[in-house]
Amino acid sequence: SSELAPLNSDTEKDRIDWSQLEAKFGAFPKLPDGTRAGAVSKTLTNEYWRSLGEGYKSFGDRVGVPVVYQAAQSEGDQLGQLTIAEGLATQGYNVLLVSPQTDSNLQPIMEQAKAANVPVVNVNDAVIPQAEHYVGNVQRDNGVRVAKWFIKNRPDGGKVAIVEGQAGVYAAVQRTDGFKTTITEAGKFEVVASVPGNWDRQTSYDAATNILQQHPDLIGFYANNDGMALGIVEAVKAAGLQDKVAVFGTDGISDAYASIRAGELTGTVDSFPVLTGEVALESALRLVAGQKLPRVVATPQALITKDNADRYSGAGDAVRKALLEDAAAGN
Amino acid sequence: MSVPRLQFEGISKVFPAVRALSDVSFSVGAGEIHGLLGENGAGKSTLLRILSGIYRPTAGSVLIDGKPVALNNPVAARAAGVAMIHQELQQVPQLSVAQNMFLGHPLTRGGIFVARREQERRAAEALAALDPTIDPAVPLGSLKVAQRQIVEIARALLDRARIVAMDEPTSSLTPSEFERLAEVISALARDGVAVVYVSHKLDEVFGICQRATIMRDGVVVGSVDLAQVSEKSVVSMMVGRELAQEQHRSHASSEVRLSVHGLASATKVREVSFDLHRGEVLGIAGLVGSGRTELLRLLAGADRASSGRVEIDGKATKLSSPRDAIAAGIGLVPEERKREGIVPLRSISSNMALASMGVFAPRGVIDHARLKRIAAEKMKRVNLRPFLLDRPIRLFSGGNQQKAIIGRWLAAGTRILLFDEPTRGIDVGAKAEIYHLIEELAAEGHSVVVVSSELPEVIRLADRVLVMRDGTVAAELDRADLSEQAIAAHAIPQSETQGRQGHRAGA
Amino acid sequence: MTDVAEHSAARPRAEFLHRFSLRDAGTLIGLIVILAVFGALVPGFFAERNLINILQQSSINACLALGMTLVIISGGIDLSVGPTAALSAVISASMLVAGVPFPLAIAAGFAIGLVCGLLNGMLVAYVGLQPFIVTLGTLSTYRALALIYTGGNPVLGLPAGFRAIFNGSLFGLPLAVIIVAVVALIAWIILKKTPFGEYLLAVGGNEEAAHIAGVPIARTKIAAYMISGLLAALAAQILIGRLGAAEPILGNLWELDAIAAAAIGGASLMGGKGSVVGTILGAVILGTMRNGLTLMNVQSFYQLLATGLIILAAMLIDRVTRGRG
Amino acid sequence: MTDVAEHSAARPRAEFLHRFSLRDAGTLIGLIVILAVFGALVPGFFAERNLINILQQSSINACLALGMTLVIISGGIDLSVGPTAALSAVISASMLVAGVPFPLAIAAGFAIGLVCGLLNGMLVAYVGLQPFIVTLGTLSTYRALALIYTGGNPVLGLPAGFRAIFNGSLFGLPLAVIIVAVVALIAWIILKKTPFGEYLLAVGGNEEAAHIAGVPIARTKIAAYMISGLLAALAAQILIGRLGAAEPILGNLWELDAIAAAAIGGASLMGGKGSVVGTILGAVILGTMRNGLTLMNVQSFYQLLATGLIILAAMLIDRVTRGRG
Ligand SMILES: Nc1ncnc2c1ncn2[C@@H]1O[C@H](COP(=O)(O)OP(=O)(O)OP(=O)(O)O)[C@@H](O)[C@H]1O
Ligand SMILES: Nc1ncnc2c1ncn2[C@@H]1O[C@H](COP(=O)(O)OP(=O)(O)OP(=O)(O)O)[C@@H](O)[C@H]1O
Ligand SMILES: [Mg+2]
Ligand SMILES: [Mg+2]
Repeated sequence: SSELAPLNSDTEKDRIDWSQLEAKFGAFPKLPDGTRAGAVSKTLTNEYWRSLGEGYKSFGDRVGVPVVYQAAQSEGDQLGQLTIAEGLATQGYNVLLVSPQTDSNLQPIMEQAKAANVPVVNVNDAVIPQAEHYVGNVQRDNGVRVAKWFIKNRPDGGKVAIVEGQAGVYAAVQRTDGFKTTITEAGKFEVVASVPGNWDRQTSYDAATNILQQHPDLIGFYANNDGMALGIVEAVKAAGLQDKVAVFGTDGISDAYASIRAGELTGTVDSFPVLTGEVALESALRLVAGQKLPRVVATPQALITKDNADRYSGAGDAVRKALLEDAAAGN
Repeated sequence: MSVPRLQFEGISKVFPAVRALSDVSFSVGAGEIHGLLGENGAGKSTLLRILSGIYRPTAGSVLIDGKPVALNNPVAARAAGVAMIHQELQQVPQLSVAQNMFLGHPLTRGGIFVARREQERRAAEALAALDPTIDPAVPLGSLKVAQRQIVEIARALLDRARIVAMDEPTSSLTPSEFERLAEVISALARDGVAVVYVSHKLDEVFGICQRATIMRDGVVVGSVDLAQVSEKSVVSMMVGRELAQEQHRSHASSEVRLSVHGLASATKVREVSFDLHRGEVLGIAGLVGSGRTELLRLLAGADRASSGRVEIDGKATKLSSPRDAIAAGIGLVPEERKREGIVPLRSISSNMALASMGVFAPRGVIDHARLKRIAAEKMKRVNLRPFLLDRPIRLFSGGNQQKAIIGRWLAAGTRILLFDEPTRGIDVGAKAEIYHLIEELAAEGHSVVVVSSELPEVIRLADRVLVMRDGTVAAELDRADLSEQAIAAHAIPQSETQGRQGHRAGA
Repeated sequence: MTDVAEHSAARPRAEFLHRFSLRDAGTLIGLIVILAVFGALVPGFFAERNLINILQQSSINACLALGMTLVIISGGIDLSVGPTAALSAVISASMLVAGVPFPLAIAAGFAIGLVCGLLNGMLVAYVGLQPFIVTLGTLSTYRALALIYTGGNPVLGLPAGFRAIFNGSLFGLPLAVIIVAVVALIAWIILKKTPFGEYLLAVGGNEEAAHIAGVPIARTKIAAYMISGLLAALAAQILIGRLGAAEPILGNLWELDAIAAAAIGGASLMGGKGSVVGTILGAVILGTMRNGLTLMNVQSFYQLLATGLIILAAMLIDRVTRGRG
Repeated sequence: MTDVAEHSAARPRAEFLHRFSLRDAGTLIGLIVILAVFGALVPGFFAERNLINILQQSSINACLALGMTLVIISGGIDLSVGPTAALSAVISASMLVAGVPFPLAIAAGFAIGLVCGLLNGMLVAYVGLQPFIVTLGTLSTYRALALIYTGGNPVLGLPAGFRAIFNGSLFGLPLAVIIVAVVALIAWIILKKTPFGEYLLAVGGNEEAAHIAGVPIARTKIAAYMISGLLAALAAQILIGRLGAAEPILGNLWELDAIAAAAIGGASLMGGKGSVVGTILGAVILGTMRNGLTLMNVQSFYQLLATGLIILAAMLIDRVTRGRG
């Protein structure tokens, strides 16, 4: 496996869109009796990862596979997560789904699992270079979609600012880069600030306050996640600029939806964690059944604004249907 | 005459605001035991700290065998053949006795490992002459203060130094321990070592030293041949005036203020009973470890009694914390001033006010004007010097720290004062002041308990003396029966005296 | 060695007062240097609006750091302030969302802070455990309780009326700043003017001596931790008022900022020493730095570098101002 | 007060040894209780494979905690171990990827650890700053340097030969465990048998006395921080060997686990006290707990709760074993 090229989930050619799974690989296959799946994610302190777990569980329930879902005690607890993953690896699960804290902290699991012939699926966010299977969205695309919104809806351009997640984390780097590159290439925009918010609401609030004070003519913020975006929204409100400054987040947590409906947050890029979880487990179990999937299964994303929020926030099946339509329409 | 072993030449030391030493010169010959005398703050320790490389002099030089030596740090001083016994015990409680004795220059095997056994053997050798019961392998923290001081002395003997400086080596030792030390010092002198001996106990100095240098306020007042001068003239050189020899006066009334019945602690104190009267000074004598300190701590509420009863003015009183004791009018002037007495970073006023905050903050906020006024009054009363009430207490001499602690209890309206070794490390002048203070307090109707290992002190102060032995009262001596012999006879455990143990007051 | 050294720095009366303000003056000089540097580099740095921003952004840390200062003076440390704040925040917030009247919900939040502090204090004072470890343990425990209580979700939709309490302005200053200023004044009075302040300094300065002098050691320590808990709860109320949501992960790493502010301000982690004025200046130094670096749009790695270096520089400036120790 | 208590607990020689092992015995009892509980609740907990897992998972924390123990004994603290490890890791790794021979790359990593420790030590020993604040400052500084050096990206593709060094097994035990065991043995010898060990205890126990006795205070402290830095670098090598990649954000929060292990093992943050055996047991307790809770499939919020409670419980057990202080 060391021959495998280091994975870049955003650019890997050997990929398939989630909407194509059934078309290309047929209906969900029959599994060996007693199949169990183990999953470990970053942290449960973030709704995103809890929703992912719900996706695992709902798909597991649907096909009768018990799923154990664990998470590290806090974001950034790298060795703790490895300990958990090693614990799962010794317990004889048929497949492991891992969402690592960093690109490398779960590397040993890949090797242990390979030795035990257990497939491992890297689900979202940080990317293990040696991963043979990855299910998740294109991180860069989060930023790109927001940039495109600005290009389309603010044709006159203007000043924008970015509030970044934890320094050095893959998702933060990619999202920031996607936004910055796309919007800068459009020509009329100026990224006047790109500062750390450390995934933290309070830090982001303070950063946004400072930026607004320096650039009262700012037209928008892009934040690497929704928690930070909601902090920024409060700062914008406190500065009395809610009609002038658009604020975007990432992830599509329920609070973000609520805020969008209330007309405060302008939008978020939802990466549909529940659905992602379902797709991830489906892919993982297809591997257990012996199917040869492409290395990357891309999961859906959509830019949510007040106009389309309802379309993407119904019951699971309705959202699935809407996203399948999107996929068919090539969005 | 040959070159003196040790010579101080024009030594001055200026601290940022204090001139501790000015132009100090004197010399000590090989084989001489040289006393260094002076009141608290005269500069004795500062001079010795220069000798041992802890401070550097502002001016002047130290000559050893006629050659100037650079004593830039303690290691250099050791290398130059100087060993020092410090006034404040400089020890690490976590390490063993032997490790402490060899600290900084351990014996090693192959230069890598500490040769523990060898260290312990050599330490035991050095200790043998002073106190063979001390086990070099036990952690130093488990020893009593007196034993720790002996370890400190033995450490200086290890070095086979050419100069041994002793800064109050006997402040916690008993007379018999001093005897053994005196023998050791004489042996050193016979081997040609120059000994500088600092002590506030003049009888010791007269007992072992040939010559003495007397300092006052950082200058040398004179060097004398001790065979030629009287104790009295030395004292007047030290204090710059004649000290009146005061006579004991009793102010004791018949009114019982404190009555102790069968008091015992879980560890040292067994079945202690006595009465203390209004205006009385009750002395408590006894050997080190006889339980005197612990008895006082029980009365002060610092430790809890396991059984027994205490009555104050006839009312049963619970003393389960120092607060209880203070409320009942009891205050303790503790034995280890630095550890149990002062809060070093805080001012004299704060240290004084600590036990009576309620008085100064009647409505929850400290009335600083009142605090200042009372501090000034009490500190004048105890004659604090220098009279700087806002200065951190750690910058004062031991005697003045002690006065501030006494002031603390005066401010708290304490009626029963417990003194544990009230003049340890305190010079003759300050000592006389403290004696005088104790008598005044008694005259005003305070009741005082004085625990002391210095028998002359007990005899000087006490209206009545309890002699403790093995945690209980072995004898009660009235003023008329007081003598050092009488006290010693009861203090020392003798199998034939056991029958007399029941002798108690207030039973 | 330190001891010897400190003696030599001490002088008679006039210099004594001098010496104390000298320590705070050192911190002030540090702040002025930092202000000057940013003022030179960032246009509009000295705008009134920005200066108010700095105060507002420093206010939460200052609030915590004041409690921390008292605990540090007593010879302890409180690592659990962040989780205490989180627990207080989510409980107040969920009561507010459930329609409980503001005063009651706020009082409940304060009570939580007090209880968290009480537990820390009792483990330190009665059981005799090391403060660092006790509060390391409760750091995890309180955080876990906040997470379990909320299931990890933020509590949203705080009533506007509640938010207005902490978001208002008075005389052009944000209410949060005024609240913290009042707290600082109270802390200053406590430390300088009340028996409790003397007790704190005595317990931290020499516990055994304080014991014999009748200072209620255990109660003093416990009170320090309870104040720290209470101020963490107050910080939490201010923050949720500002953000409009209470998160169980709120207050992550607050303890480090609070300790840094106290230490920059001259508190000694050995106990017995610390200054309210110094701590406030320390908190403002940290706040100024974050503000200035953001305005300069310094990239995040370099912000982190600057944070580290400025903590070190502040301590060095302080050292130099006071003379070599 | 504490001091008095400890005196009274001390006795003559036989008990001296006894007393020391008593403290470690307390920790051991804690470990045994935890093992017994998990053994009863988790089938297969005592499987050899799982026990080896526990040791392996504890090894990195144990390695750091040993250095931390020496620093704590000297009266300091080292919060910068995680970033030191990260800096060492990314520099070694980038050299390895660039084809530098293993011994050179590893030596470079160790050198980085030593330099980081040296800087901490000099700021503490020569400049006289408080250890907590110094290492809080360098915590940010070193992390920032690691991030800047790598641009925030992980260094991937470590040569298999290098990884084999740290990933092998000997006598059925992972090499990492054996390396740490050897380090522990060396640390034990240093502490118990060498002058340097005595100096550490003396400097932490009574700095002034140590100074007067001629103990080289500054050098002793600096050496402690350098050892801590070196062991952080060693932990980093073990980890990148295991992970096959080095990240600039590696080592996040390591300092808290290391301090917890040392404290559970009996180190006193006031200095002058600490035990190598205790620290190792402390690290294994923390490792066992994580392992057991995972195997029991306890949800992460409750794991956090358990972590906090077990730190507190370990300290309480210790307290009880030693008697009320
Ligand atoms: N480090 C220091 N800083 C400032 N002043 C000091 C320092 N050390 C000593 N002094 C002052 O120097 C003077 C001499 O003190 P020293 O300790 O030498 O006296 P001493 O004769 O040994 O007194 P004692 O009999 O109490 O031991 C005193 O006024 C003391 O306050
Ligand atoms: N509660 C205590 N805990 C620990 N040590 C104590 C306690 N009380 C007293 N000591 C120490 O025990 C030793 C003996 O004290 P104790 O009261 O038993 O005898 P003493 O007659 O006062 O002797 P000394 O002359 O040493 O004060 C002293 O060194 C004292 O410091
Ligand atoms: Mg002296
Ligand atoms: Mg005594």
